[in-house]
Amino acid sequence: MNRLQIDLPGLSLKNPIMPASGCFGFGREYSRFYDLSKLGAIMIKATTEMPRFGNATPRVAETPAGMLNAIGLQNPGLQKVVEEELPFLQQYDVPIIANVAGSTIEDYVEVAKEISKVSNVHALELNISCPNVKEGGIAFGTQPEVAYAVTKAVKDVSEVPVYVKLSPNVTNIVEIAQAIERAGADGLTMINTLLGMRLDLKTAQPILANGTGGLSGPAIKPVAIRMVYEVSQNVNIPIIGMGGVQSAEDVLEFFYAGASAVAVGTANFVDPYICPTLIDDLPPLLDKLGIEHISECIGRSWKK
Amino acid sequence: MNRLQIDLPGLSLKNPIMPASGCFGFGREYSRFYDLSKLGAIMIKATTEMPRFGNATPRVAETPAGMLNAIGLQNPGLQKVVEEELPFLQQYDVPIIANVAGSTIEDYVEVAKEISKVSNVHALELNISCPNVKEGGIAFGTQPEVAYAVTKAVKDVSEVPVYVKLSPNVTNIVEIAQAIERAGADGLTMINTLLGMRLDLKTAQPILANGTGGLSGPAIKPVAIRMVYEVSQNVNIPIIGMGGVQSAEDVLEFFYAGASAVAVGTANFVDPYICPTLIDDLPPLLDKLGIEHISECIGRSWKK
Amino acid sequence: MKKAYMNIVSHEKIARNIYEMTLQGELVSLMNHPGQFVHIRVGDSLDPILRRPISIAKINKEEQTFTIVYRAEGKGTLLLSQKKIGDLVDVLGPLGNGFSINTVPTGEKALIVGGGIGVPPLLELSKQLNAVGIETIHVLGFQSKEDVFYEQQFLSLGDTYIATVDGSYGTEGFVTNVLNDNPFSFHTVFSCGPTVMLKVIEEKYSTNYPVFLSLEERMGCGIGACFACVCHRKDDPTGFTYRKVCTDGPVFPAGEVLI
Amino acid sequence: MKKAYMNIVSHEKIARNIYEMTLQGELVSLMNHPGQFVHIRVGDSLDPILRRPISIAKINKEEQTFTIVYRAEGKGTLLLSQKKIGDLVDVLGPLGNGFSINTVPTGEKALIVGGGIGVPPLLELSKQLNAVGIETIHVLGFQSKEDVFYEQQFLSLGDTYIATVDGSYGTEGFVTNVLNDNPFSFHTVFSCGPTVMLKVIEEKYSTNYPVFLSLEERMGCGIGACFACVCHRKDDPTGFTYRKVCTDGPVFPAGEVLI
Ligand SMILES: Cc1cc2nc3c(=O)[nH]c(=O)nc-3n(C[C@H](O)[C@H](O)[C@H](O)COP(=O)(O)OP(=O)(O)OC[C@H]3O[C@@H](n4cnc5c(N)ncnc54)[C@H](O)[C@@H]3O)c2cc1C
Ligand SMILES: Cc1cc2nc3c(=O)[nH]c(=O)nc-3n(C[C@H](O)[C@H](O)[C@H](O)COP(=O)(O)OP(=O)(O)OC[C@H]3O[C@@H](n4cnc5c(N)ncnc54)[C@H](O)[C@@H]3O)c2cc1C
Ligand SMILES: Cc1cc2nc3c(=O)[nH]c(=O)nc-3n(C[C@H](O)[C@H](O)[C@H](O)COP(=O)(O)O)c2cc1C
Ligand SMILES: Cc1cc2nc3c(=O)[nH]c(=O)nc-3n(C[C@H](O)[C@H](O)[C@H](O)COP(=O)(O)O)c2cc1C
Ligand code: FES
Ligand code: FES
Repeated sequence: MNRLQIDLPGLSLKNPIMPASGCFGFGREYSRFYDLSKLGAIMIKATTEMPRFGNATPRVAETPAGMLNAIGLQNPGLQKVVEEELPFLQQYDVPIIANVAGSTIEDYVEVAKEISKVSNVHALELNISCPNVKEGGIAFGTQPEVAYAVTKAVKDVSEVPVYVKLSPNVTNIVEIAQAIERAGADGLTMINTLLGMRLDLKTAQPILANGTGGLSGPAIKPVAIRMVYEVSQNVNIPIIGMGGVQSAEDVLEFFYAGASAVAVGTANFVDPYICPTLIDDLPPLLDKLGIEHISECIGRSWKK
Repeated sequence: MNRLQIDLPGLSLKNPIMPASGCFGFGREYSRFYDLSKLGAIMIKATTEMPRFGNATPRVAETPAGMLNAIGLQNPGLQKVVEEELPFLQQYDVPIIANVAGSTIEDYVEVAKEISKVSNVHALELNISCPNVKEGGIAFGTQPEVAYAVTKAVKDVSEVPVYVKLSPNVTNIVEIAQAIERAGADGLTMINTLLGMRLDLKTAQPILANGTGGLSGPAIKPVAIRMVYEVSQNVNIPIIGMGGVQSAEDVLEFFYAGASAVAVGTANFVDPYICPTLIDDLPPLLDKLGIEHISECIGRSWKK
Repeated sequence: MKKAYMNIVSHEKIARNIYEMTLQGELVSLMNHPGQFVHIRVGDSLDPILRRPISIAKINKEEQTFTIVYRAEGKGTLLLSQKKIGDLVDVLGPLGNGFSINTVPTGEKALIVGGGIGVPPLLELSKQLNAVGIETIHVLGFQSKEDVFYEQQFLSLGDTYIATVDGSYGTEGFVTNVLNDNPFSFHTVFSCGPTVMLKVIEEKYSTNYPVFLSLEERMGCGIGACFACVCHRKDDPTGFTYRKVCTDGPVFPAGEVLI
Repeated sequence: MKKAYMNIVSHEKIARNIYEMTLQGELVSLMNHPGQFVHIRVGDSLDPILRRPISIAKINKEEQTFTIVYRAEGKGTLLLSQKKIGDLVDVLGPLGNGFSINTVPTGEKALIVGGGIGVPPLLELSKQLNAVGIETIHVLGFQSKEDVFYEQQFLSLGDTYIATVDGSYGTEGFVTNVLNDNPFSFHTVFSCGPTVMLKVIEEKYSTNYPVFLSLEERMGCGIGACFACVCHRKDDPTGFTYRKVCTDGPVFPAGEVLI
């Protein structure tokens, strides 16, 4: 028995650890550090229909126990991702979750339709929560009706299960999660970054050229845990949790809250080996806690 | 000229530094460390009509660069605050901002009416953003109409200017701030804590007895700065900024974002002398940056 | 009560995961009562951010030193355990009320019951009691042989009984096993340790003896301002009266607060 | 490219706020090109969380050491400056492309222009150029006399001119003052320093000489995965083609990217 095996819609995960979208590019760079087949899955960088340059630099700033980013969905565009990036990843025995973004519902539909046809793409992650683009992104993720509409439109065309990535910058995340569930989503991924800002002491201007950016890293973990805890008790679709994970203990905390798998973002920048390290650290931690299979941890904080 | 002097509705502040509500009790404890007359003002612990015990313990948990609290508005009640706590503070030359809380609009009105009559209470701070109580609190601060109603009701009875404390747990903080401004508020204070949670590795249960708690400390500063930046450009009433302040540089960052004064919460627990230290550190920092008067810094990130 | 950077003059491991650290500085002149604690900042970084409450285990006025004993387990205490002699530590204290040694009439005996990391403050207590001529009996519980510390120091002050849960040293079981097996005679009971232990001590002795218990609670400020550490009064278990562990305690007479 | 804990074998202040640190470990076997950098974790804490990119200033294969020179100014570099000999440092590297010394034909001269904290990588560059018989001229700019470092080391490799903004040492003004006053002859230009300086160098020389510039950009991963450090290509200033400073750079031939 593989005590880390988790099965989710479209995804047979040999372990529940995967790099989060935007923090792992399309895998090439990290493949120089370790064998990507070790990973449970890979969430690739957001893909839009057309190539995008993203925002001006500086695009990152440091904050206490966290960082701000305003990359702005830079990516080579659908065609190049399908023709160059995904084929590169074929050599690894690892399911790909394609992060899909756009400025209009049509954009999402277009990308979803094409990218879901690629054989190693086992699921989509609809990015309706990017705080760093002027159009689309977060605007789709903060209103239940809009979130419903884009999810439904994508579900209609996708050849693989659809996960929707939630924004934490909302008053009532349960309401949005439920709308997305009603629209037919197969799962949720959460959380994307919190909107934040840093100003330079000397110039008084924002450090990020974009002004605001998305806050990630350990600083946001308590917010992520709270949201996974709330949402998991109010939907019947699985959740891939993320936000500040950097240790096997953090992984279990997300499981306890109600996640069925965990994505790792910022921690990849701190330690390029973090994902395989977490995978290796989990079994001894389960031993220490007397847990047979990691799936027993899902929702343990609220399950009777 | 006092280069730290700031004048706000009801408040003539000899400097813009004040302890945040709930992090300084009613001043007695810190008066053993330094002369409270040094402070710009004091925001006292939330006061409700009746005494409250608050939540079960544990009420605090630590998080990366921050902490969670779920005190639950414990306080001795209006009568005792008026008869025992505020008189104690009379001996100091410092304006008091009374933090007012309740479960119904009537509660707020009742407390506001009475407490605003006390001579050293120079302003009220309406706490419509406490995440740690079942009724009232945050529920008033997440919907523009409700925030409007409670603000208006309190404005009608208060003998001193009314500041309203905003919750960061909302999709659109500008909308709420504007509703509060329309209701006649004299100023805003922001931000209260972000809703968060921590789970225990061994038991899988929340560390806080209350389950969730409010996240404060440096971890939330980027979120606070972003919100002050957004709100200050869209209202015409002054803002007292807070969230993770722990250095004179942080104070200026809040000013640049648009605050006219700054409150210090969690940092009091780290260093009981933090407020006088910040007050002493500001003039040399202004010198270093070539700034004559701290008021020049207000909104410098966005003012032309 | 003050905040000061104090100098580490000794620091060693004295049992499994248990460290003893001695700090020097003027702050010691304010330290008087056994059972008081200090609130320690383990580093300058924002992570961890909160101070750690640790009891005063020994006070040496002449050398201006005091000693703490702590278990290195979580993030903060693990960082503390890495500090070296000569390093400075940010200490806020002394905090809390401490044990009152005057409650034991001259010529009477005191029973001192400690469990695990609750043992350290009882050493200074025992010393001060003995210094005013009060005999002390010590019953100390630990998990296992590797966890036992300060046995010799207590022995030099009075009869000392050790219990270990796994029986690898002393009596097998809990401090209650020792207490049930031995017909000690004493006037007052002082105890510090896990809450379950304190409850048992309270039940067992509080009807017939004065009993003083030192409680633990998660803290914010440590000085009475944040309301993190409150507990209900026993005579008002659901009301709004309260006691703060950090300032009204950590030591309470049995029956005062709900534990 | 690897991640390793390396041992500090020397660490000293060599100018105002400027520290030189030498680290030892196997990672050095991978270091070859001047202008490459390492990504350093200044501590184990989550604050600060990101690594700091710092250029390799000297490589010593025999002793398995390499040297960095950095300005202690912000949170991370100040923490780094507190490290002691014998401490371990978490180093990721070597990263980036580095300067290519093959671009200078044998017998030709290279002009090396550095500003402030851009000076360190140019030392290893100059060494490697001289090692293959290429003469180097060094023009180095600093704020003030107290900020000057490595003058002797560059002097031992070739003619070295210093400019200080306040005129307290060498030529008053910027490196351009030196460059305008002296009719140097050379084949290729290498430069590292503040962006304004790089722009001037590019404008002044890129039409007539091969020019290589080392850029700085705020980084996340340092290895090409996060898209934090991209810049536009000069031939597509508003399009979506790009170069990453961390992997395509930090060294670019003048004209390749928009600076
Ligand atoms: C009055 C008092 C006296 C104490 N005296 C001692 C002593 O002499 N020796 C000793 O080893 N321990 C003592 N403790 C317990 C000690 O404070 C905790 O073990 C310590 O704070 C844990 O910190 P950490 O960094 O290991 O754990 P972490 O898990 O990193 O702690 C996270 C947070 O929880 C708090 N916390 C965790 N456990 C406890 C606890 N049991 N009690 C209070 N807060 C806790 C921490 O202070 C911190 O804020 C005392 C506690 C109190 C209240
Ligand atoms: C390829 C490269 C090589 C470098 N080589 C050197 C060198 O040899 N010596 C040296 O002193 N400096 C060098 N720098 C600059 C150095 O990285 C920054 O000075 C340093 O990161 C600042 O960190 P801090 O802790 O002092 O500042 P903080 O203000 O704490 O930094 C906050 C964040 O901003 C980033 N940051 C701040 N300033 C810069 C900057 N100028 N460039 C990139 N990131 C920055 C930090 O890395 C960190 O993520 C180099 C930068 C790059 C990109
Ligand atoms: C540099 C950077 C780029 C990101 N890009 C994307 C993206 O393209 N699409 C997306 O859905 N999320 C993106 N994210 C958000 C992460 O996937 C993740 O949700 C967030 O960072 C929280 O996890 P962490 O705290 O582990 O980083 C990005 C985050 C970072 C730090
Ligand atoms: C222990 C604690 C108790 C608090 N109690 C109150 C309160 O009673 N009323 C209130 O408006 N805010 C309360 N707050 C919120 C603070 O006033 C402040 O808005 C918040 O902590 C952010 O500032 P900081 O990061 O500097 O702590 C409390 C915060 C803490 C940490
Ligand atoms: S810890 Fe703050 S009141 Fe006791
Ligand atoms: S720093 Fe991440 S791509 Fe260059």
